[in-house]
Amino acid sequence: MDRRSFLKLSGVAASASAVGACSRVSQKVIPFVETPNDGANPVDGDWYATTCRECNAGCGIIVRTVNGRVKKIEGNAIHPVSRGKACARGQAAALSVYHPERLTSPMLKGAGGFEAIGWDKAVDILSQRFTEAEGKLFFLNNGSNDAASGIANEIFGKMDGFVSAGNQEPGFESLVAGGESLADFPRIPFPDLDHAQFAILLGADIFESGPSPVFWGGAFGECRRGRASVRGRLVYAGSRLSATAAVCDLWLPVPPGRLGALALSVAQVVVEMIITRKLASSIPRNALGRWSVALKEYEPEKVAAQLELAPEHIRKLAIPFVDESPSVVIAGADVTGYANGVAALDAVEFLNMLSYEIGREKLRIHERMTPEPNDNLKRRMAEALGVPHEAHGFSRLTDLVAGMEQGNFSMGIIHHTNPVFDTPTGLKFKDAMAKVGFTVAIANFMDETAAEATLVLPDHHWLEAWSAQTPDFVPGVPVFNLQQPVIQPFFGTKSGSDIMLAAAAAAKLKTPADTTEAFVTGKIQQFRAEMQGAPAYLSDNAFRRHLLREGGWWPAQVEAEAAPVPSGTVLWEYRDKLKAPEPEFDGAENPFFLHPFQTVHMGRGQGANSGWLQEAPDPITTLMWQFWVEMNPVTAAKLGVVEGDMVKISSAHGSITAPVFPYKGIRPDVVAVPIGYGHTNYGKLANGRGGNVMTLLGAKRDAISGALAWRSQKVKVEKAEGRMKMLRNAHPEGEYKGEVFQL
Amino acid sequence: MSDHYTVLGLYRKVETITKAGDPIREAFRVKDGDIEVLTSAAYPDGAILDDKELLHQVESRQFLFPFLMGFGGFGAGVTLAGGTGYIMNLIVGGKAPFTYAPTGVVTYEFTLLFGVIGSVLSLLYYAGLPNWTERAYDPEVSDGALGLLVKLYSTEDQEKAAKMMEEHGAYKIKKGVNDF
Amino acid sequence: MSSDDNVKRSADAAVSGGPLAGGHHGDVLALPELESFRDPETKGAKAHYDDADIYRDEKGFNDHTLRPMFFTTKKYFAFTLVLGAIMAQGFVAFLNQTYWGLGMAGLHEPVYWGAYIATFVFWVGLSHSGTIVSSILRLTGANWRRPILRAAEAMTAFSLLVAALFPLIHVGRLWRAYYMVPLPSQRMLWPNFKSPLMWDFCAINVYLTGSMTFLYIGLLPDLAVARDRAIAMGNWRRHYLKVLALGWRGSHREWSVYNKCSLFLAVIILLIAPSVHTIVSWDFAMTMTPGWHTTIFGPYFVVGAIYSGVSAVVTLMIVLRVLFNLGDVIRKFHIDALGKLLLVISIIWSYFYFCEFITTWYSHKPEEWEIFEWQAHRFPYHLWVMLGGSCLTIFCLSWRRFRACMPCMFALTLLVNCGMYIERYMIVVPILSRRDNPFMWTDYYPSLTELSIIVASFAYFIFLYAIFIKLFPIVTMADVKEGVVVSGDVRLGKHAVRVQVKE
Amino acid sequence: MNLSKLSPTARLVILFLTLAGMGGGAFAGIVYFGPIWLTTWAPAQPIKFSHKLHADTNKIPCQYCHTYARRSEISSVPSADRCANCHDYIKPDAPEIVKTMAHYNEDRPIEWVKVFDLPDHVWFNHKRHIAKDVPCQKCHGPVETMDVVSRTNEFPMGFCLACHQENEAPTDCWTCHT
Amino acid sequence: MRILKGSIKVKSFNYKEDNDYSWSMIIDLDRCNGCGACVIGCQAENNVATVGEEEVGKKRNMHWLRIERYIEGEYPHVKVRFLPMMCQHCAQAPCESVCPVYATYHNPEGLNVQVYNRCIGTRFCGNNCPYSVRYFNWFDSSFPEPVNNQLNPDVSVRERGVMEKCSMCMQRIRRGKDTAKDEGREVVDGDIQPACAQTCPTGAITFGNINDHESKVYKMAHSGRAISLFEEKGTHPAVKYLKGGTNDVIG
Repeated sequence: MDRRSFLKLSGVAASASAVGACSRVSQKVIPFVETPNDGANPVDGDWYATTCRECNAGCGIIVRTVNGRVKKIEGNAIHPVSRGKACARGQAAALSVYHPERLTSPMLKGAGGFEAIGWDKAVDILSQRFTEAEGKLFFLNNGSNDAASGIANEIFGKMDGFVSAGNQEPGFESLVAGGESLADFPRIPFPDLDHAQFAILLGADIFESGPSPVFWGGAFGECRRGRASVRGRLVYAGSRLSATAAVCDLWLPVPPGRLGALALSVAQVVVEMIITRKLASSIPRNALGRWSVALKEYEPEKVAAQLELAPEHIRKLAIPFVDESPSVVIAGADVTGYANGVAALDAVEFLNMLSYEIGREKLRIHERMTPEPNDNLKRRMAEALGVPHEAHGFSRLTDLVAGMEQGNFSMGIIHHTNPVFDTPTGLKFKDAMAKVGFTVAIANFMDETAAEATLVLPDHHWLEAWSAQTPDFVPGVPVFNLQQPVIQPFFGTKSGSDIMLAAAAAAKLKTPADTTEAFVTGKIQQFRAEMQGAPAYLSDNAFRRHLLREGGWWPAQVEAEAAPVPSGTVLWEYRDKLKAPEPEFDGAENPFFLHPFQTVHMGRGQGANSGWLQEAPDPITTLMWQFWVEMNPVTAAKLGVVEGDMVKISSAHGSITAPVFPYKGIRPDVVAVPIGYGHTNYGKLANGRGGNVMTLLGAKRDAISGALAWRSQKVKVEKAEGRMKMLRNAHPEGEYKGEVFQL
Repeated sequence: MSDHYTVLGLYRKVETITKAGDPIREAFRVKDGDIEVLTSAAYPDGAILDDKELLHQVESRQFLFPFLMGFGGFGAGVTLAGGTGYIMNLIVGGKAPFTYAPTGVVTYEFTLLFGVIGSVLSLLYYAGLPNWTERAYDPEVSDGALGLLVKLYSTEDQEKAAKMMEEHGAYKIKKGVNDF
Repeated sequence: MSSDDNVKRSADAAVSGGPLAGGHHGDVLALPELESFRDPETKGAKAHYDDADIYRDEKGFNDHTLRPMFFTTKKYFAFTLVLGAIMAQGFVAFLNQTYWGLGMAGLHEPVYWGAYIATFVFWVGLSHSGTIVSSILRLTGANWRRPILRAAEAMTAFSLLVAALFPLIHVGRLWRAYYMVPLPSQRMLWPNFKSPLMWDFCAINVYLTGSMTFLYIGLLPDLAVARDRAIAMGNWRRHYLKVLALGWRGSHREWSVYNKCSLFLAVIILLIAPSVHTIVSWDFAMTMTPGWHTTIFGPYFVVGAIYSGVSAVVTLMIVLRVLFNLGDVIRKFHIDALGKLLLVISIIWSYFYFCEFITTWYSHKPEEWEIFEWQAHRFPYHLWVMLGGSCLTIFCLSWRRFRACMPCMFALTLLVNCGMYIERYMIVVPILSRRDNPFMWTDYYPSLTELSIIVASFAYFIFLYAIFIKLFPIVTMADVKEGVVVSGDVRLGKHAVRVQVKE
Repeated sequence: MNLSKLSPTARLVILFLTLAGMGGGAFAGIVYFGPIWLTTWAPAQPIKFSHKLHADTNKIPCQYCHTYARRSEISSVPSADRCANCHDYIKPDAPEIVKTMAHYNEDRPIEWVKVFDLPDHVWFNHKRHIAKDVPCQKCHGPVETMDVVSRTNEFPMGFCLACHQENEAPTDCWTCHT
Repeated sequence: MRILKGSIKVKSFNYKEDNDYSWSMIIDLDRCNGCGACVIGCQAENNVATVGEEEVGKKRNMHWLRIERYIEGEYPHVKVRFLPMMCQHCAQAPCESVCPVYATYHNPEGLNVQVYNRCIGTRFCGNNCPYSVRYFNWFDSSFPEPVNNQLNPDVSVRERGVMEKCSMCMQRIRRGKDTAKDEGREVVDGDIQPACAQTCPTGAITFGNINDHESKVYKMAHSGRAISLFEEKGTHPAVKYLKGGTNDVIG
């Protein structure tokens, strides 16, 4: 009798009636059929450890359930990513389980639109299609390595024509690709912000769109005030003063696409300082000489003009970089979002290595510094649960779309991702999807992609489902996240991966397991020997329960995993790469740079149907339930618009209209538009709320990695008809009067 | 109690009624409280009948009503505003249960409220109101007639008094029993 | 007596006689040709003491003053029907608001108090004229007070009745509002007397009781008159008039005790009324909200209340004069006297406003100055009506011919009250919308529900008044009669001077 | 006072005043005593379970079945498997027990009707009261004498407060109201 | 008679010294990054209603905890500040004295408690709160089926017409004390965490017993960086803020 059995309860009637209602309506009290195990407190509730799947960061969470209902989501204190914390989006999942618009029954598209079919029929259709496809199918997920993609891979992976792809958050791919020559296993760099004293954030909106806002939040807290006498200081350079930039001590509004030059310019000063002050003895002196020569053209005086900064500014960045060691540089979307992104990342990494050499003892260097063997545990875990990371980039997606166009696929499975909505119009995913004969969408909600699919399978919410996941974006450690159902499925859904397994079995394909749960259990057994730190005497089942209790497996001591950095020989390799190419832009004739950005609440648009997230004020604009376009008040004045006036933003690919939000923290030549709005088919709360910025984008890609260069679009902005009331939380005048608090 | 008899004489002019009052008082040895003038407007004390002294006694005691009630109101106010904190075992996190300003304000209001009630009570008590019984009265009083009302203890006196009033210029006489 | 001959107009007067027709003042007065007492309005055609002339025929006077009570035109019914309709829509709005929640009003954080409270303060303010003016005038024995007392007192009572509704309309849980009443219950919870709202609750209740009592006691002799008239006419009003008149006969004892009681009440009311509006002001001043938290608020509110109250009395008098043909009872002379009173009060009020403004302006305390700027920026026209109104008042009322011009006075006093309403609004709303925390600054617009209810409250007031006029005598008959009884003219050299002979 | 001597008006006034006084008294009484007039309510339960038989005749302690009372805020109505524990052996053929076992075997929870109820804005903790040795009967009445449980006490706020004051238990509002 | 019985024991004590617990919250402004996780955490824990777009437009959102955002300076020298603002649980709370029905009062543990079922909705407390952190239920909060399944059973759902505000998660405090009592000990530092403090990714919010001189909050409150908002108003909040550092690293 495992823990699921007592989720069978329907509980003492949930308290939802109004205060003061003490009527004599006969209320029912419905006890369990089976007594839960001793020690359970039916009112205090039970806490289950699982993994948050709202984004791919893989935060360990614990979920409070009372009487079989999800009540509250909190961070798992022992988890290396979340460190006991949770972000807004993760916590809002408690509501989305009970979203009234959840899909409840499988639907097949017929002539007159979707019609509900039974589960048996769905499995029949699916298995028939599996047989017919003969491997000519694709599996597209949101870019995470989880059980579903693992199952798909194990079923179809060996067949010819099978393509597995991930629709990842933009920007990650470049981060991964940046400096790939250095390490065999590409992954997101995680500079050790926790222990840094000085940090330069190059367009890194780590609290909004970083790999894990929660992890970065913790790191920032530690950096800022984690130590008794040191206050970590941060500088942000980028074209918009984002929420991340807001907590930094200085914001340098650098023109779009020039952050690489800034990094190199800082590096130039740092190298000169190392030479003159005779620092970093581990770096070979001749290397320093070469760098000095190579960086000559990036002297602050020479690049100051194109960076629109004073040379002193750059010096003032570089000097504390050396003086207040340890220091780190973090690159983010404003670096990777341009076609020269990966080149710029090289410069960033170069700076980080210099920093490590200067403050050698004090800093835990980030993972990518460590050349890892191919059989690294983390990589193997990731592969066991899906596709290797490089398959999840935009390049793979582009190839997939090309394949779809050419009719390479007779079937496609789209698992919990919404590419019709959140890939650029330039990619033409929707058109390509129409060319695939049979598409299956496994989803919780009817979204834009599911609406285009032939068969829609309502999946469990991730709080109701079994899965496992390995997060790509964890510093230094392999993590095996377990995801278990914390409640009985609330609606009549079935696990998408279970259905895949059942259909595959019916199609006489080789299946890795009968159920997802069994699949996950199998994976645990596969890696058990390597999972250090768990009690060895446990039986297999007890070990599994132990992992379930903890939320997964990761090395007990994260610190111990930090590997030593390679010495100057690796740095030496950088001598030829220190170049910051000019950025190229799509629609270069247009006057404004388009700056799409993620907000803390919307994600890529998944959050748009959550009342909590829609109503939570955006940190910068404090807008609620609303879409907006940010521009500098100077720009707004030039266009003759004030707050709330509609403007039309257009590029060669499309146009959107949005109300203006004049914001002082943005460059006058930039208009910033949040991602995740403008749904057309995502339920009552999300539909018609603004425009989708993705419709403005072509599929401009990074020169080196092929990642989506999602900020390299220039647009026209013109005044449009109409006004809109801005639903701000802050008062438009009061927000400038913060001095009353004498902070 | 034995029955009494009343005579109500109506006069048109104040001079006439002034002249009629005193002879009747003397003739029947009417006590101060047994003779009344009914008017539609307030005449100064003693303007028509010389009952100043009696009324003065009444009026000098009349103030006691609002005064004593005011005291009662003071007590009620203090009890309510000041005492509640002590009477009710409310936990207010270390705040004083008694405070001066609110007690003062509420007490002031209650004192005055009770004073108002006292004033009204004094009116009712001393004027013998409300009295909804049928009493010696004529509606013409409200249209300006002046009424002289005497309380007598025998029918003979009643007859005599009626006659006297008529002699003194009353244009209308009303006789009644037990309706003073 | 010989006086009957001396005064020519008495020929048609003495039908039933009475004290007023009698020689009482006729004896003293034999001076028909007094030039100096000429009424300005009649340009010497009529002698001033002619007010007694009307009252000489007391029955006629009664008929005349009771006429609005007993005779009703179709227009009146139509008018009340219109009022009823306005009230009904307000009531529907109120029910709607109670059913759905206070969100129906335009309130929001942090403007928790809006038009309802402004209207509440306005009505409480309006209530101050009646009783204060009437008790001051009673105590000082000002003779011109007599005919207007009732109307003013009734105004007090009714505006308070209307005002008392607003806290109930305004609270979130009307059905739990009885928690404010100190009822002993098993919960062992009593109200918090430390709250200014509790003081306000006490004060308003005390004042309502007091002013209702004052109104009623003042009404008592007149009720007897009306009762007699109703019985004579067989009118249905006799039923309640009998009860309410308490069997009043007008015996000297009753009169004597009654006068004393009126005196007590006048004194007590004079103590209550300023305290009430002071306490209403403390609802604001006792908070720590900048702009509210000032010492001046107590007297400022009291004076403001009297200001708006007196001007409302003037408005009302003019309306009564015109609508009910009471021009010979409520005369220009009275309006003139009230105008002078209003002039004095408007000067005091302006002075208080100046004091409030100058201290803020001079100290330039940022959070308070912010409010002034906001008022000037957001409500410029309101400010003009409010301040311009009071300047205009001072200017116009100093001008005798203006005071004699009824339409002018009507317009001016209406303007004054508009200004005073705006003043209350300006105290409640802009200050709350610019609270200490600038993040929460907002603007506030009353919603349709609020407007409906507020309009209905005005209709309700007028309705109460209209009903009152039909149920009770609107002119203070007993007082007027007393005035005639106790006054007379004394020859002083070449002139006759009107004197009061009351003790 | 002779009533007949009074005028009809006076009699009407007196009648009115008397009625008003009675109404006011009734209102005050209601406010004071709260909802005490609603007592003894014994709803029919889906299973005819007799507390008298179990708790009195067979002397089964309350917490044998109401297991959560000592360790949680709620006392809990026992789950069907707890009935099955004994009734697998004791009188398995009695009709009510057959019904109960049917629930158990078919995985259908029994929908008991709540007899004692607190409004949602009141937070009550059984555990604390059991820890202080407050007998169940103090609030729930002599349940062990009842075949059908009836509500012997309403729980107005005064009911709780009286006991709390007597025993110097906390009377802070937030002890019970969140 | 019960009333009189109650009158015998009147406790009047200074909770600052006499009570075991005096709850306090310290918010490090240097750490706050405005991410809003606390806002959602609070909403999930305390059954805070979402009011919808239309009501938000009227500024009637109910978040007990809001993050105020202030902008200083002109481009390019712009500085954005975040200030998490919730009920400050003032020791001298202006809201308490003005409530006519004792719906809000000070409890012995230094918290400012709102008793929803006592509130009649005069909104005077909201007017007198300089921080503007009291929220009024303009309408009945809507938790339609099946969203109501998420409601926390420990916290009552507020009716229309009552004020509500941050309670410092008193249900968690109560539970923490309850557990400590079961284990026969005092509450120790870290036992109790309100939802916002629990979830704050940067660790900006710390909660604890300031009467315990070993607690984190005590030390932080005496660190020299601690300030109270609107200190000049003399409200003595239990929530204290740690001032941010200087911004003049680079000119």
